[in-house]
Amino acid sequence: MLNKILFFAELQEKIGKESVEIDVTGKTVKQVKELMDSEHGLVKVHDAMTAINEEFATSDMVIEKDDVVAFIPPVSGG
Amino acid sequence: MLNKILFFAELQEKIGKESVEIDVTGKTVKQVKELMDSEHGLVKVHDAMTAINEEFATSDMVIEKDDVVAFIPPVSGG
Amino acid sequence: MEKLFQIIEEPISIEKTVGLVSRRDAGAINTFIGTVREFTKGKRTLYLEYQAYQSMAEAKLAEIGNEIIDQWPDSKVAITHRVGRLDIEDIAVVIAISTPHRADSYEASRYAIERTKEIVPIWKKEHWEDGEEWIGNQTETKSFVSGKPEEGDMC
Amino acid sequence: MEKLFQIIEEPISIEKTVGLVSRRDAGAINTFIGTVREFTKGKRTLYLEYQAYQSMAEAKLAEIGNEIIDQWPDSKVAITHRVGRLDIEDIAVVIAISTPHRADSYEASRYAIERTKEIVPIWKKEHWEDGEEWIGNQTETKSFVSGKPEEGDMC
Repeated sequence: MLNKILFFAELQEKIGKESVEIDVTGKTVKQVKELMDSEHGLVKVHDAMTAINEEFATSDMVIEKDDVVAFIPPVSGG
Repeated sequence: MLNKILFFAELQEKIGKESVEIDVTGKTVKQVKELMDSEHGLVKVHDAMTAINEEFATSDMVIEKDDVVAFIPPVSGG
Repeated sequence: MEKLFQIIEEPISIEKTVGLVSRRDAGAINTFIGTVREFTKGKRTLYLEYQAYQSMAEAKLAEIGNEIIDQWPDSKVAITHRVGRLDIEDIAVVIAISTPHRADSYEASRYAIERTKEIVPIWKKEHWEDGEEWIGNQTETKSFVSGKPEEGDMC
Repeated sequence: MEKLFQIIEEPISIEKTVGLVSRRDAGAINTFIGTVREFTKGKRTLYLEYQAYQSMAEAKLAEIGNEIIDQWPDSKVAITHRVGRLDIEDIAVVIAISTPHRADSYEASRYAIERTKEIVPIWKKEHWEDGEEWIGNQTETKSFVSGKPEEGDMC
């Protein structure tokens, strides 16, 4: 039941890795963010959007089995 | 006292050459156009703008010695 | 055959990107090229580092392409964004849009770069003489929320 | 060193034209590429023939460049127009404008192509299966008068 969680930009630097694998199935996006904050000190995760399987997600969406979760800090491409 | 007169696009095809050398010093642009119409049957010269030494000219401007006159049909570059 | 929407690490070929949208029934191709500027608000940039969530970024670029086809049905779009280290004057992004008539090519191109800056998961880190920073809301981009308006709060 | 404003007979290099305006203090380069379209108002074009009053055309392109610097002071402009026989999809004109910020590059580029179509002495002749015609007022260009408003009537 492990989910892949992806980090980019400053979140990636802060946590020191590109991804982690943890079980967050059944949790809401909001709950996963709180977990990142409390467990990994990732305060800035609250400024990030979240993508589930490469689609932007709202905070009340629930993570399902095998879902890939990515935190998307404010983008600055172009 | 010859002036060079340049023709482009359909005017050039109509008159059959890129330029002629005639003396139009002292004439206005309007008079030169009328000359082109009466002498060479260049009716469409009246739809063209005129450039004197590569600058657009008004119909009352007078051609001076050594001036190069060009008739500029409606442009269609780009 | 190159992809219409892609994230690459190598220098971007403008001709190649334009070639992807050139066609017999287009008379106009507008191209936007984003380059690395040396000075931003008086501060000197040494170089930039771009990072992307590649698969999602390419999907979002393709989504922008679809949005453009919806609004300008007779257009063809290609967008290539580079990642990795970029020096001053290097090309970060090339957008090419062909349309039968020119007004549409300008409007669609402008739309494409604005949307790219809003919704595509790409980040740049500025490196200065006295520091470095990942750029986001704090400086250049607008409110993040506009990226994907949906019911409920975004996060 | 290529000229910023030129009329040439050979195929236009987009990269080269863009290279003329690329610089360390520009972050945006807008490029407009005009290509030969096969169908215009349902009529099939076989090929085009462009003719220019070369010296005056280059002077007028440079004049447009100056108009742009007046309105967008921090821009750099290059315009190359091709003459001679052009086939479908060939590039007739490339306009490249670099500015520090992107909005200006779009506006200045749009201005450049509109002015080019108004005041630069270049003509195109369309060749169809059943005929040919020099294109001017009758189809594409707007009232000629706007090209150079001066006192008195234009002629």
